Amino acid sequence: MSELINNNEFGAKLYGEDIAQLPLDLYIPPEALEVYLESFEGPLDLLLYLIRKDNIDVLDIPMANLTSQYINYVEQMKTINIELAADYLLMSAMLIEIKSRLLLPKPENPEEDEEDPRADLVRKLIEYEQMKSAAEELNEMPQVGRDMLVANAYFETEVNKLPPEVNIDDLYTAWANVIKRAKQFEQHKITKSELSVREHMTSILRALKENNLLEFSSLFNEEKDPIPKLVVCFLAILELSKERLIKINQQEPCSPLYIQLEEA
Amino acid sequence: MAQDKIKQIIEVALLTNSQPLSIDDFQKMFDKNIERSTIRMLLDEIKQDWQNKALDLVQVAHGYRFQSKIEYSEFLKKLNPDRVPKYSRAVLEVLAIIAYRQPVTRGDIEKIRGVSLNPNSLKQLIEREWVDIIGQKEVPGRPSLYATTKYFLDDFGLKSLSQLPEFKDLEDSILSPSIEKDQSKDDVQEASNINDDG
Amino acid sequence: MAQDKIKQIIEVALLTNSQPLSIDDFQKMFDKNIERSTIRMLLDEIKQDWQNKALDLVQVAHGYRFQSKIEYSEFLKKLNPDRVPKYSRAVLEVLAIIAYRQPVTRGDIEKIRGVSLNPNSLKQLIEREWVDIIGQKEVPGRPSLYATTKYFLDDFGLKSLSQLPEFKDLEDSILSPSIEKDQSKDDVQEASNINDDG
Repeated sequence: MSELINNNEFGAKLYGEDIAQLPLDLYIPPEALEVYLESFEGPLDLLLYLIRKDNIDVLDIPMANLTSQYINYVEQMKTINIELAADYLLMSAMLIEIKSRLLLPKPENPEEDEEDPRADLVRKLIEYEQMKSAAEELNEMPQVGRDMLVANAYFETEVNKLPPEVNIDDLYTAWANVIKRAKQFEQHKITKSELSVREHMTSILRALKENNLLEFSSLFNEEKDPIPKLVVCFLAILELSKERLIKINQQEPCSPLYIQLEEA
Repeated sequence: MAQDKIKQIIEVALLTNSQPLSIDDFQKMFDKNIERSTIRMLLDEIKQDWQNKALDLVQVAHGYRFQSKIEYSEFLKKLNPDRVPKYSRAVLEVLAIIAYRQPVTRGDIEKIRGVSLNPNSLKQLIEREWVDIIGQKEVPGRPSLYATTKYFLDDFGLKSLSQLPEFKDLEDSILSPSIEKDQSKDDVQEASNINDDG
Repeated sequence: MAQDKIKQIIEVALLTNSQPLSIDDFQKMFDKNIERSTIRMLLDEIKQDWQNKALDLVQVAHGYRFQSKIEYSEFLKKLNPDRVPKYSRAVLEVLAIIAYRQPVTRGDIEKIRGVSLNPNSLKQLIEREWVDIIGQKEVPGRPSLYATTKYFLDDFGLKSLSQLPEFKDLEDSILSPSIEKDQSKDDVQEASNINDDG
């Protein structure tokens, strides 16, 4: 079963051990700390853990205590993984701000909860905690594909099943979706010219699959092919060799060039 | 047509279709010559007939379907061990936020989790067809709005979002037992109202 | 395990898989603790049990499967009168990636999509003869290289891959759908000249 199902109330594990079992002020070796922090989903998760570990009432957080514990963790983290630390640093700033505001003289009327600088943090913690437990509950719900399969007996017809129809627009849309999502990662520049090179790459590989060795010049038909096509074919050969898919050989200077598939 | 025959046709349709079938679908099979109430009654009978067998007839968002009882999952999994999807905590948290707070933007998700979002989490959910982009929020940058799909409901055996498990009482979760219950309820209410400033 | 239970597990596996299951598959489900002869006997029993029902247990080249009796097909067909099956979005995206980025390995596809690839997607495209393996990449693991076939071009009415809709106006269309179409023509012309590094 998944990690989430057997997880403890904090949802965090270190080397398969419950994190809650770590002694309070245990020195955590740096490599372990990274694993430790990676087992948290973020600063709110860590904060929740600290609150729960000390059995703190979230509506009455002792800010000084919590802030110093939290900052202590973040300090250690900074030395290991600054990227991971960014979100956590933001949280430290927020904790310090709350703490400093608490030190200011309190309003006359203690009934006014809105004035408590902790209120916003508490709301965030509560909301995150809700989502965290909702995620656990979702994971425990039976799911199609994991816990059950859907009846799917074969449907016999007299006619052969038609294969799915796809047209060029479907393909275009699918590609658009891929690009749209991939854009979040990196740019995939596909130009028309690259496509024709790729087409040639494929056809050269196909030809090599049939004949282990091809003469370089046999790939070019200078009489029939227009110059752009010859250029594209040449680029395809270069690209194939760059991607280490083919080898270009020559026995001796001025003898014919041969290309063959790269071998292990 | 004899009711027995109608019943058997409905049963075989359910057994051969992995997509859930609606009452409309069944009516189509009989050129609308069978009342919806008759179909419902026969579906109830089929459900009864299968009670002690290996499949359950269940109703989900898109209609009715047969599914294997959970007790068989350990065996069925072995047929296709690498087909069984498993999601990380991060992905499940994102799913929970989308399910309970939809429609949400990426920024909303990041705000609730307090940490920046790995785009891969969203991708996995979109890939599974559990989550979809349903539009853009008309704020600067026009961020995409994410929501759960009907397939999500189907796969979790739900008829509608209202069947999602309710949030646990805060008393069980974050508040220490010394706080009164009534107060915590108010806070839940309050908490869920405040989160929507983009 | 009681034989009744084994039989029920075999039955539920058959009911939930439209692909035929072999004796090997059944053995896998029970970690090879059940004799092939026992499985064969139970399959016979299941066949008997269903004799007067709507499904037949049949043996085909790759194993056993349940299929609806032919007399039901007139009704089943009405469920989707023009029962044109559809490829999932995942399959279409894999096809698009192979078309635009060929030759690619499975790893390349996964990298572009950011999620792991269900082997079934590739299988469907290979069975359709739109995609085939044209070699192995000489890196550790020697992954297969996939490319589109001539049938793919035929079925899509293309003379060559360069007739695929171009990425440039594709990107424009994502940004603003109102872009003019004529522009793409110029680009084709330009394209066959020189390749820039992607």
